[in-house]
Amino acid sequence: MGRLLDLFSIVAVVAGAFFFLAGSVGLLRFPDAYTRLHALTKADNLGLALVVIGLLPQMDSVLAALKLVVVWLLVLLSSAAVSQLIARAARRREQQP
Amino acid sequence: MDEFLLSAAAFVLLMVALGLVRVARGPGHADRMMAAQLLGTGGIGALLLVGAAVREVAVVDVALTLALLAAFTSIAFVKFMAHKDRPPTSEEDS
Amino acid sequence: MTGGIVSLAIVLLLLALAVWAVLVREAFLAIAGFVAYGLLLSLVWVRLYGIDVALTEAAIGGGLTGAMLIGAVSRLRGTEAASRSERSGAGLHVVALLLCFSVTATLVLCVLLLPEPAPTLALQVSENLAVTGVGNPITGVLLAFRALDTLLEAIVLVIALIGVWSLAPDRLWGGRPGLRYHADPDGILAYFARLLPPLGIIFAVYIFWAGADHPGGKFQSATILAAMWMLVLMAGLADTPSIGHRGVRFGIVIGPLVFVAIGVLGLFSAGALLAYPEEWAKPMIVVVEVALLPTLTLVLGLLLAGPPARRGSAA
Amino acid sequence: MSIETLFGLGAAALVGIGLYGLIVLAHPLRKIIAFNVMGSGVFVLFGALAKRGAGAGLHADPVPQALLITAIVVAFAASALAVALIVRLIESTDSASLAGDPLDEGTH
Repeated sequence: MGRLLDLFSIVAVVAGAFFFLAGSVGLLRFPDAYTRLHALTKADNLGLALVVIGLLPQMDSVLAALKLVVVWLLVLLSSAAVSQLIARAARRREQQP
Repeated sequence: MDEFLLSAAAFVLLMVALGLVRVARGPGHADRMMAAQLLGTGGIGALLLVGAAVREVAVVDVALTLALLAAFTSIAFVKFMAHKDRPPTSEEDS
Repeated sequence: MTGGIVSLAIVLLLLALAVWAVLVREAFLAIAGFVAYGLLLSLVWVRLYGIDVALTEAAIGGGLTGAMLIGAVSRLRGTEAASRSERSGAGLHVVALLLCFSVTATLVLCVLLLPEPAPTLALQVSENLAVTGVGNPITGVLLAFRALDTLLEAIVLVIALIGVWSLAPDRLWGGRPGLRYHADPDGILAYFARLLPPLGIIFAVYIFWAGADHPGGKFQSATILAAMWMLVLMAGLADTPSIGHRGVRFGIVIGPLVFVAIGVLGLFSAGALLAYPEEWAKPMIVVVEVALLPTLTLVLGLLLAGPPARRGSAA
Repeated sequence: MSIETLFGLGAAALVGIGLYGLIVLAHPLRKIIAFNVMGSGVFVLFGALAKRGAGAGLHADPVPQALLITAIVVAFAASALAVALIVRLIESTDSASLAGDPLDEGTH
């Protein structure tokens, strides 16, 4: 059972790391602010989510696992709000002469 | 397992470092903000991975603090950008 | 082995960010680098087994300091360009480089020649910790073994706040600090500032309570509370109190006052300043911590808000 | 190399980088950032020493760690005071120059 859980962790964390890779590459290679924002939110939401899911079986108490999920929710929440504000700022910049 | 978690942490950190190149290149403040956001998320991810590897439960608390405060700092940054892009008269009444 | 690679990656990234924060052209970018630097520092503390320190760094180094610097950079009014022209000569650069190099070299020598075995107080702390009734050795040091440091720190914080306030022009004395932010018509910030603080407060209370036996405590808790307060202000949901407000001033001094009172009480009940009678150690530590919480929250928040900048409506 | 030595050496470099910025940078706000970098170098060195003092069932010596917590908070307070001074300097002289006494030069 422990083996299986470890395997699950490895798969999820590797997938999460892949999304961080995708996010960074997108941030570097995409042509404009909006597409870059799109790439970034993938790293934010999916990358961290998969890392958190992968780490869940490694936690030794339910409270710790719960806090782990809260970390992800907080990041998700602030990422959503901040992305909105960033996109707005980018747009305002565009509209200005 | 711990070895794997630590390598994953190192990898995520590396990706974050890559994202920092965007801070340097810009061009707009918006792009730099994005890199900072990525750094926050990646930093939290790396922290959780290291914490799980060294079996230190309280690291989750550090990650929670970071998540709360990173949100706060991001908003301060965004406020600053809005302040800079808008004509300066409308913001303050002092 | 892998642990070594992670540490090496952290150190290299840390150095790169430090160079960035010092050398980059624009102050805004330097601050962005410095915030990232603060985040990495909390990773350093985790690697060095200082979880309590990591918590403090995450809250202050990454959060409050960054927000404070950003607030300052928006008020530079083009002085940046002016001071860029104010270049120091090549001679100064060479001398500075030489000086810094020799300082670093001396420190490197010190690190390499540290005495073996390392001097430590870990044994004394863990032997005597049971007497204090707290389980977290750091809290034990902060509030029992080195309580004088903590008391003086609380007083230093209050003095720093008075220093900041005293920079106000005479006509604004007793006014409200900082700008008045108006509720964001976009609504997202306001929404965010309604959602986040309740979560933050719950977490701050948890961290405060956990501090007795696990990493955490009043400093970290107060920083989170101060940040949540500032978030509400930035969203325009509330206004900063004027610095003449009675309740605010009371909150600022309550911590040091209670601390001093309990310290003096120790003179009579336990025979030394800041000593606790044996049975009462834990409750007294809790009382001091509870009293320090509003002080630290108010002082940290108001330090961030800056000197009074507008006339208060009812000062 | 032990982790303490690694972080200790990194800390020594941080102190040097920060000190260089403190001397060379002209704008006072940049000096504050540099000063904080230098300070954090000292903190990390202190943390490495604390880690060396591990023993008695503790991962690190709690006394320097507790002092680090107070140090971080005090460093924030000092930076806040310095920032307030700079903002006041700019507001009253329209310049952030630290060269000479602005009152003597009669900028206002």
